[in-house]
Amino acid sequence: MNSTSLLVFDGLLLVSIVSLAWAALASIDARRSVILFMAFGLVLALAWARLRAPDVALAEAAIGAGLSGALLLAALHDHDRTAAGVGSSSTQNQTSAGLTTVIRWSVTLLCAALAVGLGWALVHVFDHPANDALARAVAENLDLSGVSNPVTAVLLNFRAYDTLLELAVLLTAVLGIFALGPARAGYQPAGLIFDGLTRWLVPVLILTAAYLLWVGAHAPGGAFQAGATLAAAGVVLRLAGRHQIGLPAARTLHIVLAAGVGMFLLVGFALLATGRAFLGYPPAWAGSLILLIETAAMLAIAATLVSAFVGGQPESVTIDNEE
Amino acid sequence: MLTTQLLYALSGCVIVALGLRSALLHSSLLQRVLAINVMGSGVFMILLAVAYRGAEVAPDPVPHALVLTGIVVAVSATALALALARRLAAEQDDD
Amino acid sequence: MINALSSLLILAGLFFYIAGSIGLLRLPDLYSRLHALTKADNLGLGLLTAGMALQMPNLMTALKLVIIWLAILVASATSAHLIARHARRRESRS
Amino acid sequence: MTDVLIILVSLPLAGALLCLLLPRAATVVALITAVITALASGSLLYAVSTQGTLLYELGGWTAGLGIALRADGLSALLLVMVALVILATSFYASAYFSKSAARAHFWPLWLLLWTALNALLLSGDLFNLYVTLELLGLSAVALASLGGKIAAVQAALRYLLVGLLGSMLFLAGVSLIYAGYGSLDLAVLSRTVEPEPIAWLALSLMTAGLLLKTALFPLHFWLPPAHASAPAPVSAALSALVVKAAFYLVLRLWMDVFADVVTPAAADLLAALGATAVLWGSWRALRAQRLKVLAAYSTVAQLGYLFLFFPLLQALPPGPALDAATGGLIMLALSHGFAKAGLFLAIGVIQQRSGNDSIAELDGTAQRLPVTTFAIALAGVALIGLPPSGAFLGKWQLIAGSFATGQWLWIVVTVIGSLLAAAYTFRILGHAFGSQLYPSRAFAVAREEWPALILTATAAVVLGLAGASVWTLLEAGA
Repeated sequence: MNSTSLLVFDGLLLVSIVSLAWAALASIDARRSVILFMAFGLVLALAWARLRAPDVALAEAAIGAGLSGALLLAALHDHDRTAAGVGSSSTQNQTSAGLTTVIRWSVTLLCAALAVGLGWALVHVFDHPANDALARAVAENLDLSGVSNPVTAVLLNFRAYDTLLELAVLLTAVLGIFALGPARAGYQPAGLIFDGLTRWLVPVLILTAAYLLWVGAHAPGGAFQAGATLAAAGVVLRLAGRHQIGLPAARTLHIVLAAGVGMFLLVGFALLATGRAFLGYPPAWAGSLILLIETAAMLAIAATLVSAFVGGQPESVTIDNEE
Repeated sequence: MLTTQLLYALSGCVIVALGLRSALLHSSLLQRVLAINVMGSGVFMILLAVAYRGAEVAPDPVPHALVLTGIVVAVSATALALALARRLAAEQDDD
Repeated sequence: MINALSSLLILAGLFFYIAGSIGLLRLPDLYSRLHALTKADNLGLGLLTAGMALQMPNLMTALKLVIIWLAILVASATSAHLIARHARRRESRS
Repeated sequence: MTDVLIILVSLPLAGALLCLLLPRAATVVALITAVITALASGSLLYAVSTQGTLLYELGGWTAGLGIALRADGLSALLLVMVALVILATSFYASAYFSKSAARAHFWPLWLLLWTALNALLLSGDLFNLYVTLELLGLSAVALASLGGKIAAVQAALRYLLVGLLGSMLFLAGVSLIYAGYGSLDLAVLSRTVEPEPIAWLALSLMTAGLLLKTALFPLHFWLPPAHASAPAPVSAALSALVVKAAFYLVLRLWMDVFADVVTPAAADLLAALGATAVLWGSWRALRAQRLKVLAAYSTVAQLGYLFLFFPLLQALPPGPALDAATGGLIMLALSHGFAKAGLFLAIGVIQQRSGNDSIAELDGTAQRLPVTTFAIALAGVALIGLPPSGAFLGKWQLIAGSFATGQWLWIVVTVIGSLLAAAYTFRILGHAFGSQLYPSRAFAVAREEWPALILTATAAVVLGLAGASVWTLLEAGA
């Protein structure tokens, strides 16, 4: 692939990405912008693969396009049923037409100036060779990290603290959703053909999730991509009209939701007790500890994303506090 | 190699500007949630362009981990925003 | 020889993609557009996958491509069915 | 013993999980976690005062590769303030939520908010700060929407969107820094950052994002509705702690990491915005009809004071004058934290006892709720900056610093701001001491009223008298 044809490919890809982004944001009809946004996510996954980031491409396709799209489409589903709809949340202030065009132009100019500034600063940065200090440090310490895939090593070992807080962010989001009220009404049971697809697709998705989790140690994959695939299986079951979708009852659902952060803390405290640094896995045990944490994280991520799609506690289940 | 890295970084800047413009201008909630997600994708493109070291050389894994974390954080924020919107729509229906 | 065959297959696949897209733009009602899209794109994808499979380093990766094609085949057939059923129901109701 | 640094983050997180798994015992578990974490913060403060800045490398990796937690005098003091405010507010919340169904939802989110605050104050890594900012934003929004009414949900939604926009701008700045300098660790960056276009642009992006989260004057529109409609303990945490954590980040970036990138003009711009915030916030507080709206606008004003310090810190050469001014800034931040939290808790008591918090219907409150009215008065003392309070020492240093650097405008603004603060405080007290025709008997609910009293007393008296220790701690931690 000589460089010119590669350049043409990049040009086409980037033009389609930017135009998809523009179309998604500029279209008035909510349904159109959501569909265009999902297309934008998928083409973006292609761009990440082009930039030699397969882990990120998997996550972008599964979470960025797939699950975000499912959440947005579910929001549209409510939008059609409720009169108020997801339309304008802030009150329409009756500024005169002249003023809105002035605001519109000044914001556009501001953003254009930001783009030019960012571009100019980045051109300035790319003049001198890239600073590889961190990349070299990761490469040198890779064999100590217990996994051979550098991205998983950074996520689960060198910067494991980031991933711990990120799982806490997921937990906060789902607790916020539960606090907001009961779940959405379920979908009506699936017809013959969709039921056939579900009966075949869901086991394959679960198998793929397990494979992604296992392969994450030495090839692109890992807890996030596996969790998203498992969540996709839950979403398909939910769309097929099965209300319980394999989500356990309230108490065990909370345990699964808290599993990711919980396992991280257990390992961290255990290592602290044995005098090592928090999340400083002993090199001999690192691989298995990472797999243990990733399994719990996968389950937590899948349960969180499906609960977000369901929109609350599954109906048959409510928190049993005695009020 | 430099042109690929620069090409992706510059289009990342354009996407960030697009997202910011739409987030500031549009008042409908769905468009603002999409705008913030698009802006995030723009920043991720800049990060991955910075990590790119050419077709043969392995890229820098640290920005990849950052972008992975960013994607998961973005989807959890989107989920909470849509849940709030649903509750708001339900409340406005009752009265 | 392999390269010639796979580029031929890929070009044929592209042709069907373009046909499907033109069908989407030109055909009048939902059902015929659905028909054109599902058929043309799936065939196009089959040819594309076959062309790509020839380029793959080993049999396993080629098989993975074929699995991807089968999954998309089933998924697009089901979604086409669902869209058509939904449209049919809405027509009978209105 | 630097393990205390990670204990301060992982303990509230573990407490949040326990509260989630044991909904019926959530209150007891949360209070126990609160006490232990407060003790841990105290021991951290002691450790910093004896050993100076503490460093904890997570996972045992060197700071560049892994993430480092850092605690110097500034973050240790703010950590202790956060711990004490949350401890007192937790006792109040245990009474406030005892009857409502939201109890099982409140405690896990409350401890997650605390985790985010501690993680942000201790983190020494730029991308980790982005993740803590998101955790802080999401938990604050989830808590603010617990109010359940339309106003609460709508305000929480706008707060979330503004917060996400702020975090995205911050992330853009972080990516520029990584592109330019190839590192994310604050210590490494403070050595390698030079005044060049990439640094200016990254700093302005990050600052824009953080100013959105600190609600500095032009970007404060989301704060009053969000803080006024949230439940009382939540608005106490939002006003006293959450906006202050974002301010701490601006201070850390401007004065520590990007110290030589910051230009006097930029510092003056921040101070100008701060000055307008002081005047505009105090004026709107004076005209507010509801107590909570008054307290929310007072937060906008008080944060304005903190930004007035920037040109002073930038202009003063390193030496006793600079340390005095930094100490004044911290003292003002601490005293506002305690006073505002206490004020919101007192307002919560009034709202629960009399059904609403409109200022016009406050007559007789002094007779019915003497302890709460006394707490509001003490909070007023700290907000105005009268002598025994920590705010007095802070404003004194602000005025002294302005004299030293010859920047007169800030003195005028401080004086007018204090007068306006006095006006809106006495407006509340005037109504509260209005005599009611049939004075009902005074009744005191210890668990609800004492937390507010202790917090405002700390701000108004303890901080003022024990002020010197703050300065010694800052030098020790520097």
